[in-house]
Amino acid sequence: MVKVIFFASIREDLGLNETEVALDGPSTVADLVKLLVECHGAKWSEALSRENTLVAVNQTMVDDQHTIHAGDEVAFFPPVTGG
Amino acid sequence: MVKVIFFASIREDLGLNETEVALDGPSTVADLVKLLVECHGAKWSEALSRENTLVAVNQTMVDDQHTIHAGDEVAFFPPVTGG
Amino acid sequence: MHIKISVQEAAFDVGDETLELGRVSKQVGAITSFTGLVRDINENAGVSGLFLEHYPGMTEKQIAQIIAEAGERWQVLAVTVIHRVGELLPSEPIVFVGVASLHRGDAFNACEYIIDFLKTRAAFWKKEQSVDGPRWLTTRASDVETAKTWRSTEG
Amino acid sequence: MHIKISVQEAAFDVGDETLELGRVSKQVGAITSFTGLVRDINENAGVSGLFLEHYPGMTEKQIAQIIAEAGERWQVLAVTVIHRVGELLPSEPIVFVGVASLHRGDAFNACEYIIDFLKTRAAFWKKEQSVDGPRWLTTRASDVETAKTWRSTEG
Repeated sequence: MVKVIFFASIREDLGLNETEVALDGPSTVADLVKLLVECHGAKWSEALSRENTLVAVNQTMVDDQHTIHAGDEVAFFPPVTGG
Repeated sequence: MVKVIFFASIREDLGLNETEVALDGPSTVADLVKLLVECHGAKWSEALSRENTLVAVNQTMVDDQHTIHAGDEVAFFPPVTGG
Repeated sequence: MHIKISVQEAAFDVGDETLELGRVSKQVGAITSFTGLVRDINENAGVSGLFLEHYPGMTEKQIAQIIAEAGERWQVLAVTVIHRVGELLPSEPIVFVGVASLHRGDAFNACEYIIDFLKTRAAFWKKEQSVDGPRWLTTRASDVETAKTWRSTEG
Repeated sequence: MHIKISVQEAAFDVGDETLELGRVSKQVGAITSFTGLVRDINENAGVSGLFLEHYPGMTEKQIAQIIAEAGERWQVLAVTVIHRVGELLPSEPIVFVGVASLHRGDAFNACEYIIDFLKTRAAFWKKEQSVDGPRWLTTRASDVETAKTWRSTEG
């Protein structure tokens, strides 16, 4: 299982803080997004496919070709605006 | 009359916070230093003639060719070391 | 290097934090600090408040990484970064970056470096409450450009 | 621009001064500050204290002039400069320069400019009490060089 969490505008757009996903074999971030969009439809496609949506795996920023393993924590969020 | 004041190491070297000087006619800072040295001797010559001794007239930095007028406040001090 | 990182809802006291930075070593000669306040002029909207969200765990790691980078570039004795989250009102302090060093040049550079990258690399998100309703803020282009200028000074 | 200049024997509170700078206008988004402490490493002597002397009247005018120059170069909403005089102990805060601005870049630049010139142009003199006896300090060559770099950035 992989824990998937959402922040800020993406969390609000999906109406969801976090979810769990069962992955079959080796998967990239892109594979995970594809799976989530297949399950949940257009709203998820829009939120997770935005050009500026960022992804972190185990709290480290990655690109969509990064490989995800069971037990990983995957986070999706918009560009940061702190300070 | 001109008020002459001293700060920091110059004040300590002369053992004096301030003094008054009567100037005859138009005088420059250099004239004032010459007069003070004539009156007070070697210790004053050393303190007021140091290469890095600074002079302010009426609280504005000047060079030794600046003309002094009656009522002016003339200050001698070493380079500043604040902050 | 002494490092203190806190992401918190509570207000902070700039005086206490500055004194604490001064106490880490007798060698401290200079303390610089940046305090950011909630402004009411973002995008010209009348802002009535902000909601700040972060990614617990990741945010702190990112700040620690930025501090470590500053510590490699300049001689730094101590750094404190405090960032508030939750509901904030206009003019409330939102972020504090304090740097203690032997010399002021190092302290100024490290302080500015840390706040510049905190704004572009640490996982915080601001939601603005304004007369036009709630709105998630987008990254300022000027902040991205400011951060890039540090990259160009890398040796 | 709000300007506060104080030469005083009493200690100051960095927190109070920072809050005051934040209150001058709703536009304040950034407050930078420099706090200088008495160090024990000047010329490697074991410093047991400092005596600070100034030229009442002239010192304040010089500081006002430096602040005015900073205000011409950068967008500044408020500046506070506090410099202590009299007897001071190691690690005691000796000087505070605080700048409030809309944006942090202006606040950092103005704050650094003011402290750099305060060290080379304002009428303060430090006498060090060390294990070697009392000694008037001389101007640091590094401070003179630092101040010169601002001249070279004049446009």
